[in-house]
Amino acid sequence: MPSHAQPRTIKKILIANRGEIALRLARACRELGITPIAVYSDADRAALHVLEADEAYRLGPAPASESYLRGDLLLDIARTSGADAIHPGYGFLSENADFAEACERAGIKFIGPPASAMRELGSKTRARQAADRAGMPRTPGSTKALASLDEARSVAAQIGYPVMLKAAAGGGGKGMRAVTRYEDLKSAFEAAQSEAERAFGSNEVYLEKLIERPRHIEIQVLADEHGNCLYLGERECSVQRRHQKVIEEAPSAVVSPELRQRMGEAAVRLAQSAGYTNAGTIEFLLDDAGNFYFLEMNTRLQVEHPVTELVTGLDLVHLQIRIAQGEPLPLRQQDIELRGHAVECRIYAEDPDNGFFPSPGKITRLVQPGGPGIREDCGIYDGWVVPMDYDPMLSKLVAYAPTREAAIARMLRALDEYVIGGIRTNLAFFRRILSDPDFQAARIDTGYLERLLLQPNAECTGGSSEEREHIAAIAAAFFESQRPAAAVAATQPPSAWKSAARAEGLHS
Amino acid sequence: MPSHAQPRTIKKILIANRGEIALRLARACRELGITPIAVYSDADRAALHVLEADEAYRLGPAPASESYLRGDLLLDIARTSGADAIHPGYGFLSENADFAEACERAGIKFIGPPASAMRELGSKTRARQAADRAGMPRTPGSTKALASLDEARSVAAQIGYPVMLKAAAGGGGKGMRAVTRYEDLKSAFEAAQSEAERAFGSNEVYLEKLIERPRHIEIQVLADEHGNCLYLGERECSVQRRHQKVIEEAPSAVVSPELRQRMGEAAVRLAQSAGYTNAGTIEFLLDDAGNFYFLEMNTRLQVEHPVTELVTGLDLVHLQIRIAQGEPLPLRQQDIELRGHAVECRIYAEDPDNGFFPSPGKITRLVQPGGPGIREDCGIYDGWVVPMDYDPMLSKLVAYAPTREAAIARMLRALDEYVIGGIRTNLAFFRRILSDPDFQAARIDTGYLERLLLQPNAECTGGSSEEREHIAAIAAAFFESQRPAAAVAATQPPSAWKSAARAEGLHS
Amino acid sequence: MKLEIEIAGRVRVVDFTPGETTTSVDGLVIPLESRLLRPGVLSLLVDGRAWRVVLEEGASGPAILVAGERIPYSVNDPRSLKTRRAHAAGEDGPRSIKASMPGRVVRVLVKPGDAVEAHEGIVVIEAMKMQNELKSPKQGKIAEIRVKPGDTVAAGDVLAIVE
Amino acid sequence: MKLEIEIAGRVRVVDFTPGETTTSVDGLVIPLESRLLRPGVLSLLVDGRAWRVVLEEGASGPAILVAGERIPYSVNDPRSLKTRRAHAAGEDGPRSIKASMPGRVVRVLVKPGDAVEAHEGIVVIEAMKMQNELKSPKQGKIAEIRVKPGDTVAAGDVLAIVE
Repeated sequence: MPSHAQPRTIKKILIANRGEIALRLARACRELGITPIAVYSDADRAALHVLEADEAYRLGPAPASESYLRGDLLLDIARTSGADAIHPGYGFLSENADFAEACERAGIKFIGPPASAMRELGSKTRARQAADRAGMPRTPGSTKALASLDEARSVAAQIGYPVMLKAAAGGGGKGMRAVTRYEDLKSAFEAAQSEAERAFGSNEVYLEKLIERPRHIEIQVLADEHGNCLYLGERECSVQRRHQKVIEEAPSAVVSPELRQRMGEAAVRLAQSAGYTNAGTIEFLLDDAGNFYFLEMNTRLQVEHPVTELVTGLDLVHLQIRIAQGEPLPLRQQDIELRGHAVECRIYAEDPDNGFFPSPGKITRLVQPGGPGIREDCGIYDGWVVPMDYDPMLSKLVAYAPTREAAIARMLRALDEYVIGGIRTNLAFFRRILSDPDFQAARIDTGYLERLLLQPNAECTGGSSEEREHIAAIAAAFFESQRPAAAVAATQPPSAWKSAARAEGLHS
Repeated sequence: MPSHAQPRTIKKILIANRGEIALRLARACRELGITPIAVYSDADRAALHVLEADEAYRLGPAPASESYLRGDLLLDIARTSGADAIHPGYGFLSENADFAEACERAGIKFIGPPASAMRELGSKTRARQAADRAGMPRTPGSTKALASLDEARSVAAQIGYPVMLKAAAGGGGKGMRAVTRYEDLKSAFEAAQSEAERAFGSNEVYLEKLIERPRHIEIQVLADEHGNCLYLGERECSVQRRHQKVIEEAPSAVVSPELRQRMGEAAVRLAQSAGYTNAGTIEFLLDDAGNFYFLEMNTRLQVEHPVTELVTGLDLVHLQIRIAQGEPLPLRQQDIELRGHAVECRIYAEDPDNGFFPSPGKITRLVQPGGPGIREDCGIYDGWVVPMDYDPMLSKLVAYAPTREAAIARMLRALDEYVIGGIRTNLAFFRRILSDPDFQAARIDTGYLERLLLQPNAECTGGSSEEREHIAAIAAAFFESQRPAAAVAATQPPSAWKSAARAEGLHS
Repeated sequence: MKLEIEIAGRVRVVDFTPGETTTSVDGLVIPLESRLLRPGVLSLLVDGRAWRVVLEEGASGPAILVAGERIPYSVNDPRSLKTRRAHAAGEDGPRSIKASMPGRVVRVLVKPGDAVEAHEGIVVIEAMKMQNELKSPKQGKIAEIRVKPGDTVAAGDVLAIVE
Repeated sequence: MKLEIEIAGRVRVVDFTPGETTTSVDGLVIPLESRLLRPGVLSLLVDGRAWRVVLEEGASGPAILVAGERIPYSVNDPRSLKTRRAHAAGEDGPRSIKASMPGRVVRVLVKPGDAVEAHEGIVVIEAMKMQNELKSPKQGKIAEIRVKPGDTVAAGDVLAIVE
């Protein structure tokens, strides 16, 4: 890509995102002497990414379609505020090739791959064709949208059941259907098509062999505009619920240096074949025989990039910005060394005791962990009202230690310190996973978490359940005795006490 | 030391300290599945190290002499609570050989070196003799207490002025006097003796050649009870005020791999010659010709150990506990690799605008930094009343990045995020140092900071001074307009407004 | 002051007097040191063990956060306990359908007067890109619908009444 | 509402009305968006630039923490400004010696009735292992000593009066 490679100096970056990633990007800008510009919807005026920004501009009403997805407004703000570049973060417009193109047309550097590479690798079917050209193993199956049910049947017969139907434009588990036998294919094909149409505006689906109990392993790549491309080792993201990653780690407990090199070199080949630049991730499935299969490419920074940063000692966002400035990568492949182990938990506003239902609302208490080996990329603060309009991710808590065992112990320690009051979160759910012997032994695959959720919830928090209830009873008595009405009641005749207790304590 | 090397399992550790280090030690315990036991004086009942403890016991009244220095009470609590070991942290009883001995007599493992090694290396004069035996360079001068002024004069004549008088039992800059000419030696000798007597109960002083503009470079060592001893690279602690470290970093910008190896091997020889075990630090002066001179040994964990942890990827407290359990070191010297750069700022409750006077009191606001590469070992929280009875250190803020330049930029970013309200702190002072071109170019020595303080304070915070005052004026108007009295006043006749303004705002 | 604290269906009688160095739970005396750190955040030293507990008050009643667990409780008035229980157990009266979390109403599936089955969907609420169907707690007739699509609701808001 | 804010010896007239989208400083109109995050913590967007400011109130008067700097201010009543300044400049009346920080009194160096020089030490306070000698602001006579060794004092407490 020599045409892209003119050095340019970036002085101001508009961050076209919100929450923890917007703050993380702003921090990187400030560390590089670049002015970060924040944008916000009406629901986010008091969000942490706005409070920590240098400049901040309103986009529009709360719905993402009227704010964070409004490429036109973002470009207007970039122009009027004098931004040289836009960083899209993840989600929202980060994989929108039209937006990337509009940025370049406006003379504003889009910090990510060129639109052409995004189009080439963003469609799952086109990416499968690219994988074939790059000589990268992929799951058996079609590399084009299925034209008809008959074609689906013939591909399935060829590769053998069980198979997986997937939306070509897919993501987040939508438009996906596992099919174990011929008889179920028709209804699954139709359901997947209509779900894909609804979710992505395209009913293209394709079919691939279903890998049993696979691990999700992904390779981080970084490519500059001078033809250099590196792989930064793998991340294991097998702990998923409904195809959404819950815990990520680096390195994977089962990837050998030799396998890492093979997967890494395949990933680099794919990226280079499509003229890819900047940060990207190639996702693979790994079966229990150690075979890996290309799954898809994410043409942006990933949520879970911190675990790679901790084990490589690098800062991916710094490098993204330097690449976008036209600089050559300051490292060679042999400089990349993995040291230690990192685990990330995605802290969500959701209620694991109530079907993981989202729990927006006001954060009334916040005690955050710290100390050795703990990194938190966080988008919340005490008093912040988590809006109901966006993704429920509050924070990414990351633990780093010399070994996987120590990193898990450290994360459990940090989770014990963490208190989020006012809304429900999945903090206790992480304690459960991290205490599970299968997780601790790295006996995980993409179905692991759903299986764990079918088991009864064993003890995994500090002290016994009985002991905690005992303490809770004493604490409750303390707080109730502090209530003005109760305090009065204690010195009043019984009837008054009775009504005070009713008024104050009897929520049923 | 084969007699020490029986493996023992530690299940409960009494942490004989307070504040950030007590919390840091408790975190390590919890990560290793060990129960940490906290102790507290009456001033510390609500201190963070107590809130985060598993068990907590009262020691006594606020003064350290009646609480944290009461070895007898600590041993009582250790016995009744069933502790197998005591970790002394730094300060207080950490370098008290009698206490270490009392622990061992009580069958409670003291996590530190044996009392004999502590005695051998804790006295500065005896340590100088040990350095000679270990073939380690030291500053020219006496290796025994000076018996008389005449002896002082003769040693000074021999090594040449300028010279430094130091207390043999010294620490923290007490009992130290620089002498540049014969005529001043008498009064300096007497002053140093009487100051040493007052501070340490011993008037022993010795004399050494004063090294001009030295850097303070120290080597971290770790020794197990099986005769293995490693050096973990150096820390540079040249940024000092009144002989107290203010900023520490690892590695030093001026220590080459070859020099590191020479200093490290000398440090290991000294530790081994005294039968040293566990973590320790050998302090050196480094002159501008690259010669290093043994200064003293700290026979305990240091305040600044986190910078070494970040560049080596190790956890020193975990390793201390494993050594105390009789385990052999799990690493060899060739496994120790330094990666990246770490900088630590010691956040103090003190007022740089008022002679660095201590500023205890209630913390009314607290916004702590986070995100990539930031570690905070902290002993405070929003609402905590910092007691007036102890050391003013609130927190250690550490930034890690691939290069020194990036680590400094990251620290500046974190300092910008940090807000501590209610008490004065040295946060802004760090911004000044880290923005100084000499610091950024690593042109530092132990006199650097005192020289910087003589210069006028240039701009180093966000925006211009004028701009910040402008914003402060608007903010002040906002807050004043919110005051109930002022709000009323605004709608009242002038005379009422006048008196309201007097009552509310006119502090002069 | 004696208080009956009900947790997980079990009532404990706690005798707690602010400032005292002991408490008793179901008659058992326990050494206690309590320190309120700020409103709703309490440090307890119970028999040497240290606990930090947080009070949470919400639409679904008060709860204590302790050691990573959220433990809802209620304070019982001993004299009215039995009657309350008897009352709560009855399925006869009108029952309200409450929002289990804040969100936006996206669909109302019934109208006043409709006959509904137990567990039949009544209102669909959306928050953070997920939809939740709130169901009727019993068989009966919709007496009232209090929301319409587009409304924002808080946790605990009554959405409809079934009788 | 017009307020005169004095910062670093310079008075600025700020016209601030809560809820308005502009403010004016010394007559210059500026676009403004203000949001109080919690008591004493304010987010300001002034002409696109984002600032988080914190109000601090203490014995030595209010101050604003902004961008890592602590900026003390006072609110002036325009009509009394000149008189106040004239008064403050006067050295004639009795002057109090106040504790500059919390601490414990370790020594009192004078007694009532003693004649003292300007800058002569009056009381020694200790905090966090450091001692601070508080000095007389002027030449005069000790009218009153309000503390004794061992007393705990807060910042701003009057320790002695010199007249």
